[in-house]
Amino acid sequence: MNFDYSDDQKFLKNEARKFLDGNCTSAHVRKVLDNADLSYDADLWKGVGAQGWLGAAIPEEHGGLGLGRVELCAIAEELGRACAPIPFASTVYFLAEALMLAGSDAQKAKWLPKIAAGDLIGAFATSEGPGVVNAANLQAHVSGGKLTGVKIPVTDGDIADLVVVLANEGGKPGLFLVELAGAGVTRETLKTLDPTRSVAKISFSGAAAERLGDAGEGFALTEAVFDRAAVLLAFEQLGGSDRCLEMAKDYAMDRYAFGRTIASYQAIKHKLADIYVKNELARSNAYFGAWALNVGAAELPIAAAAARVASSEAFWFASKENVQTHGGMGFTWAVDCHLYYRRSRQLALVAGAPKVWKERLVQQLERRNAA
Amino acid sequence: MNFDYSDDQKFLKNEARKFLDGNCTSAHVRKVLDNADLSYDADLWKGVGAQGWLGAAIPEEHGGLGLGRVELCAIAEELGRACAPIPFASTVYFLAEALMLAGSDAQKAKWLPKIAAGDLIGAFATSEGPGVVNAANLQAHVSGGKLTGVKIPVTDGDIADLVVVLANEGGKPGLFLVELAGAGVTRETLKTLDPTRSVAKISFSGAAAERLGDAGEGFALTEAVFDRAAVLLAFEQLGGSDRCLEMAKDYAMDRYAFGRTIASYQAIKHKLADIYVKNELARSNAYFGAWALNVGAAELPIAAAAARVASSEAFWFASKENVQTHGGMGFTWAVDCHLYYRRSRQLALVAGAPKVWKERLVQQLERRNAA
Amino acid sequence: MDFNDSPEEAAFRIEVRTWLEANAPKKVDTKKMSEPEILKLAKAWQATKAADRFTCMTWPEALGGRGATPIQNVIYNQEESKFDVPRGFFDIGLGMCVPTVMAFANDETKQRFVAPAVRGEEIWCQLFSEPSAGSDVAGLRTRAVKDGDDWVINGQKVWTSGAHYCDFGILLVRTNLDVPKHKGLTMFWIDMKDPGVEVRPIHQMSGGSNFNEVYFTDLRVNDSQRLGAVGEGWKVALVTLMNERLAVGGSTGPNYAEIMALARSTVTEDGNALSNDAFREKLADWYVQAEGLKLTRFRTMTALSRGQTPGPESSIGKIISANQLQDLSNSAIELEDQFGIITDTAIAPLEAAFQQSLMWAPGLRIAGGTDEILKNIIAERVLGLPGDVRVDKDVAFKDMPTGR
Amino acid sequence: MDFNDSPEEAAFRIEVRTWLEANAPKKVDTKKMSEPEILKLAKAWQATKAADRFTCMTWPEALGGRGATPIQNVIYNQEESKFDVPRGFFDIGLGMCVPTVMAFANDETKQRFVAPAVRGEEIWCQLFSEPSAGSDVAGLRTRAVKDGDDWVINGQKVWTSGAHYCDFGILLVRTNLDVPKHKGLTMFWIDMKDPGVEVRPIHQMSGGSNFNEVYFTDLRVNDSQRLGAVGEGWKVALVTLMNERLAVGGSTGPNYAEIMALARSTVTEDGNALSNDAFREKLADWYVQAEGLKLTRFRTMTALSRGQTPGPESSIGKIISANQLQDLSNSAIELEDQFGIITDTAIAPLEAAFQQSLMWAPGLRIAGGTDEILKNIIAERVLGLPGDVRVDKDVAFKDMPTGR
Repeated sequence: MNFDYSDDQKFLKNEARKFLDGNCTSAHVRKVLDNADLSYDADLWKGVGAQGWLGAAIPEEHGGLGLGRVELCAIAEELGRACAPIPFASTVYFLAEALMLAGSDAQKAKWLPKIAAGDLIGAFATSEGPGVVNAANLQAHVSGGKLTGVKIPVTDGDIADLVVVLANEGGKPGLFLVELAGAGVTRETLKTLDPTRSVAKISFSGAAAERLGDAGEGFALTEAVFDRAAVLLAFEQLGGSDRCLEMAKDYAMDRYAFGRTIASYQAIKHKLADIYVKNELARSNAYFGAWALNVGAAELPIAAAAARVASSEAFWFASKENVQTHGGMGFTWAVDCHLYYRRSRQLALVAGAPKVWKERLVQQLERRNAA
Repeated sequence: MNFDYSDDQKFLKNEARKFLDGNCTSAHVRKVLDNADLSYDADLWKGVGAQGWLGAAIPEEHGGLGLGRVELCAIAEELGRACAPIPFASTVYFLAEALMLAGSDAQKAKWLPKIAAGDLIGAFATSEGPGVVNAANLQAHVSGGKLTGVKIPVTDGDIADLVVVLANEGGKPGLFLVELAGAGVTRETLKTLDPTRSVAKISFSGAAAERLGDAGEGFALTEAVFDRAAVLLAFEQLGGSDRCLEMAKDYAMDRYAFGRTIASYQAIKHKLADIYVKNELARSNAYFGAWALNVGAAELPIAAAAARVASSEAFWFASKENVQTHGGMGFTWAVDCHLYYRRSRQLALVAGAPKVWKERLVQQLERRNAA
Repeated sequence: MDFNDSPEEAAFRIEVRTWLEANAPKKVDTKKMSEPEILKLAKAWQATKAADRFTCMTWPEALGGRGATPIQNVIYNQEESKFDVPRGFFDIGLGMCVPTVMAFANDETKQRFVAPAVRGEEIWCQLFSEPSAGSDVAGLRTRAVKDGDDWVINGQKVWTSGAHYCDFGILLVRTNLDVPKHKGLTMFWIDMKDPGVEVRPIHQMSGGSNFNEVYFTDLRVNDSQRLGAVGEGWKVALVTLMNERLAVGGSTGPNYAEIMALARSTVTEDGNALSNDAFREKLADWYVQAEGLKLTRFRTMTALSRGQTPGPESSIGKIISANQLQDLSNSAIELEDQFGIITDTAIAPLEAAFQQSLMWAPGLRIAGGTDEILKNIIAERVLGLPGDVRVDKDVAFKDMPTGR
Repeated sequence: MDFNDSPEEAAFRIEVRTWLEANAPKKVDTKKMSEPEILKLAKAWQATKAADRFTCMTWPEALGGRGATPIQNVIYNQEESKFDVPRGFFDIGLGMCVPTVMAFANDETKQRFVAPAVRGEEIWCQLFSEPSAGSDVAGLRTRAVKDGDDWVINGQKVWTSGAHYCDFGILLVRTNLDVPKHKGLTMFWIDMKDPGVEVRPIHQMSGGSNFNEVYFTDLRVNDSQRLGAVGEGWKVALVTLMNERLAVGGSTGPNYAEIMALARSTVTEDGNALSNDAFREKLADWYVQAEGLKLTRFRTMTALSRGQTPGPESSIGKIISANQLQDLSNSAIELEDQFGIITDTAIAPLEAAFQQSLMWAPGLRIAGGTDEILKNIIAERVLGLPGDVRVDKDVAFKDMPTGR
C-alpha cells in the first residue's frame, strides 16, 4: 500500500512551492488581475518553462522530462495553491494531453517539443454557447481542411498559438489542430469571473485545420482529454482548497471578538472542520484519479469524475466560507479571499460543470453494473 | 392584512391543546406504540368525536359544525403536536374531503353525518407497491360494480369502515367507495416505521364498489384530494416540528457538559436556530395553503405543494436533530424523541413523498408561466 | 386568514395611491446618470414627501411626521414601491441617525437638524463599525480625548454607507480605556465636511464601491455635540441599532423566476435544461424558500396591523435570502457550463445578472450581521437560549487581548 | 502512487491467507442462533487465533503477541474479513481494556488476566459513560468510598457493550468530590459477576438492545484492584480511550450500491427511478463520499506501512458515514413513496434494510463521539484551533453546576 506521494514526488512538490513562493506571490497574481491588458504573467510562464514543468509528463524523445503523471499532479497542486496566472492547464492538461492521446507521430514530433520548451501556448475549444455542446447543436465545421465557426469561451484563446477545436467534418465530429497565427482567425478577449485567467471568443472563417485523431471520434476524444484534464485540474483545486483553509485558520486565530480569538468559537471551528473534511475526501478521490491516469487504468473515467466532483465542491465550499470567515475584510478587493473564490469558479467550469460529471459518473456505475 | 389565526381560531386551538394535554399524553401514544394489537387509541377517538373535531369542516346540513378549513388546520396543528394515535387524517383529510369534493348528494348525505358523528373510520387507497402508482401500472380494476386488486399500504385500512379506492373501470381510472365490512375483502395489518399509526394490506376479490366522482377522473381526483390533505397534513407536521424544537430546547437548557448547559454552546444554538428558521418558513407556506384551501383559491395546487414540501422537510430536520441534541438519551426507546422521528416519516410518506410534490410544484410554475 | 386591508387600511391605501399618482415624479432612466444627479432628484422627491408628511410618517406631527401607525408606514412603502422614484439615500439617516439625535440631543440641536433632515436637505450617516470591531462593535478603538470644552478624535471607521455625500454623522468613540469596553464609549454628532474627516471608498471584491472608510485626524468636536452622557455611548448606540433591521436585508438579485427562464432558454440534447429533474427539485426548494420569506413578511405585517410588535424573527430573512442568492447564482453559472465564466453584460445571459450576484452574495452574507451573528440572535433573543461565555465583561478595555 | 504491498507485506499476506484457509471455521448461518451459541463459536475461534498468535499481533511475544507492525495487523484484518468468522466480542476488551490493565496493573494481576483474555476465555468491558456524563465523561458521578482495604462503590454506568456476557470490566469512579473533576477520578478492575453488579439491557429507539446499563450497589472491591494511583483515573482512562477510534466507526448498513439497485427496480411512468436526474446527482454524491472514505483509509494504511502514526483525521469517517447513512436511508424510503413506511422484512424491498438503517443511523451519529464532539476534535487536534472556554477546570466537582 503506497497511496500517497513518494519521497521523490514530495521533494519535487517542495521545490515547486519554493519556486512559486518567490515567483508567484499575491502581488504577481494581482498584477494580472488589475491590468485588463495583461492576459497572463509572462515572466512566471518563462520561469515555469525553465523549471521543466511544461514537459514534466512529455516523453524524453519529445523533449520532455518523461516523468509520470503523479509528478505533474504534484506540480498542479502547487500551481493551484499559488493561484498561478498562466496558461499552464490549457497548454499541458489539454493540448499536450490531447496530442499524446490522439496525435500522429508527426504531430507529436512537431508540437510536443515546442510545448516542453515553452515556445508554445495551447488551448482547447469545444463550447459555442450557454450549456453543454453536443452532437445536435455543434455548429463549427471543417471542409477541405478549412474551419468555419465560432468558439466561445476559449480559455487562453487570446494568447494561444495552437488550439484544438471540436468540429464536424462531413457530418462526422472530430478534433482539429488550428494555428491561430494563420489566416481566417479573429479573436476577442472577454471579461470573466476570474480575470487572472484569460478567455477569448474565437471566430474561424476558413482557417487551416488539421485533424487530430480519427474522424467521427470528436466527442469521444473530447471526453478522454477531459478525463485526463479533470484529474490534473483536481490537484489545482486541492491546492486552492487547502490554501483557503490555511487563510481562514490564520485569520480566525488572529481576529478577536468579544475578548477572544474567533477561532475559539464553535461556529468557526465547525466551519473549518467541515472544510477540512471536504478537502480530505477530495484529496483521496484525486489521488485515485492520479493513480488511474498514471497507469492508464480502465477506472480512469469514473476516477476522473469522482476527483472532479469532489474537488470542485471542496474548492467552492472552502473559497466561499473563507470569505465568510474573514467577515467584512473578506469582501474587500484588497484581501486575497476573492482570488480563490474566482479561481474556484474558473476551475469548476473550464472542463465542464460538476453536474455534467455527476451524470458521467453514474453512467460509469451503470456500465460497471452491466458488465 | 390578516395572515394569521384569528382570535376565535386561537381560542379553538388553545381549547384543543388543553383537551389533548389531558387525553393524548406521551403515555397514551406509547400505549399504541408498545401494543402490537392496538391500532389506535379508541378512547381518544371517541373524545375527539365528542369535541366535534371530526365534523369541524363538514357543513351543518350534514351534521358537521360548518366551520372553515382554517379551524381544521388549527386542530390539525395540535394533533400533530400531540402525536395523536388516531385515524383522524384518513377519516377527515382524505375520506371526508374526497366526499365533499366529488361525492353525489346521496353519497354526502349517507356518509358525512356518520363521519361527523364519529361512527365511521375512513381510509384512502392508491398505492399498490414501491414507487408512485400511475396510469401505466395501476392494477386494481372494477367491473360490474365489483372491485378486484391489492392495495398496499393503506393507512388505517385495518380499522376503516369505508375506503376510497383508485381503480380502473373499463380502462378508465376512477375513485370508488368500498365498505370494508362487506364480502370480498381481506386485510392484513403491517409492521411500519410508525406503530402509532396503523397500516394494512387490503386484498379485494369482487368487493362491492360504488364510483365516487366521474369515470376517467381517478388520477385528477386523487391529486385534488391530496392537495387538500397536504395542507391539513402540513399543520400536523408543523405541530410536530415545533414540539421537537421545544423538546430540544428544554433538554439542552437542562443538560450540562464541561460545567455549563449545552444550550450555551454555539453548535447547539445554531442547530436550534436552523430548526426555528425551517419551521417558520414552513409555517408561512402552510398558512398560505390554509388560505387557498379555505377560500377554494385557484392557487391551491401550488400552495399545497409548497406547504407539503416545506413542512415535510422542516419536520424531518427538527425530528432528527432533536434526537441528536438529546445525545445518547435521544436514542433510547424511553425518551419521546423517536415518536416524532417516526411520525415525521409517516406524515411525509402518507400523501406521497416530498420529491413527488416538488415535481408537482414545478409543473404548476410552468403552467403559470404558460398562462 | 386573508390578505385584505381593514377598512381603515384600505381607505389609507387609496389616499396614499391618489397622492402618489398626483405627486410621484415621472420615471427617468437613471442608468446613465451620475450619483450627484440622482441624488438631486432624490432630494427633490424627499422634499415633496416631507411637504405632505409622507416621510417619517410614524413620527409626531411636531417633528414633521403624522403620528401614523407602523402598518400605515408599510402600506405607504408598498404603494411607493410601485412607482419608479429615487430611493435609498435617506433610509439610514432618517431610520437610524436622526431618531438617535431626537432621543438624546438638546432642544436647540433638534431644532437645528430634524427638519432639514426630514426635507432631505441634509443627509446623515452612521459611524460605528471599525476594522477591528465588526460583529463586536463595542470593541471599537477610535479615541476621543477631552481638551477644554472640546474633544479631539483620532481613529478610523469602516463600511459607512454614503459617507461621501453625507452632511452629518453620529459617531461612536472610546472615551475611557480603564473600564470594560461597553462602559467606555460616548456618542457625538459630527460635521462630515470638517477637514478632520477624510472619506475613502472601499473597493469590494464585487468590483463596486458601495461603502466607505472614514478617517479622523485630530477632529475637534465641542462637548455640546455629545449625544447622551459620557460613558453612556453604548446605551445610545442600542437605540440606533434597534432600527437597523428595518434598514438592511431583503433579497437583492435574480430569483427562482430568472433562473427558471435561464434553464428554459438553455438547450440540451433532450430539449432544455428545465426538463432536468435535479434542477427542478432545486427550483422547487428555491421557490418554497422565497415564498416562505415573502409570506413571513405578511405575518409580520399582520402583527403590526394588530398593534403587536414583530420580534427579531425578521432576522430569518437575510440568512435565507443571502445564502439562496449565492447558491442560486452558482447553480446558474454551472447551468451555463463553460459559458458561465463570462461576465460581459453584452454576451452573458440576462446581462450577466447571475455572475454579478455571485460576486455580491458573499457581502450580503456579512453586511448588517453575519450568518453566524444572526443565528446567535435567533438563538438568544427568539429562543431564549443563554449567551456564550463572555470573557470581556469585566476587563478594562486596555487589558483586553486583541489581534490584528 | 499504487496499491501494492511491499515485498515483506506481500509475503506476510500470503502467510496469513494460508493460515486462514487452513484454520478458519466453516461458514455457519448464525441468523437463527442465540447469542450464547454464537459466543461459544467466537471463543473457539479466538482460542485458535491465540494459539498461532494471530490475535493481539502487535503485542510483545511475552504477552501472547508477535510484535507485529500495525500494517501487518491491518493485513490480517483485511484477509480475515474475507472469511465468515464470528466477530466483535473481543474488540473492546483486547483493544481497550486489557492494554490498560497491562499498562497499570501489578505483575500478579497481569499474570492472572492477560493470557485468558487473549485466548478468549474471559471477556472484558469498559465502564466509563454515565447518564449525566456522555460527551463529558470526566463529569461522572459513580462514587467509590474507602473502607479499610476496600472501596465501596455505588452508582450507574450506561452504553456498556456486552456487559451481560463480560467476565470483568475496567471501571472509572469518583473518589474525591473536593477537587476539580479530572483530579478526583480513580480506575479499578472489577468482577462483572459480583452480586453488587446488576446489568440491564437498554431498549433503543431502533428496537434492539446492543448496549446495557450497569448498576453498582455497595460493590466492594479491594484496593489491590486499583489501576494507577488514587486520583489518577483520568490519566489511566486516556490510555484506554486512545484506542477507542479503532474500536468504533465504519459505515454499517446499505450504501450507494444498494440504493442504486432499489432505484433500478422501482417502476416509474418513464421506466425506473434510476433515470431520475435528481436521484442520479445524489447517487454520485454518495459514491464520491463513500469512495473518499475508503481511499482515505488507504492513505491511513500507507502512513502505517511507512511507520508513521495516522492522526485523528480518522474522525472524519464516522461523521460522513453516519450522516450519509441517515440521508441515504431516508432518500430510499422516499423513493419507495407510500410503500416506504412498511418495515415487514417479508414485504419491504431488500428485507427492509433501509427502514432498519433509518432507525439505526441516529445512534451512529452519537455513539463513540457525537458529530459535534468529532468536529471539535478535528478543529482542535487536527487544525490546532483553541479549545472552547472552560468554566470547569478549577472548580471542585461538588461545586459544579449540574442539570438532570
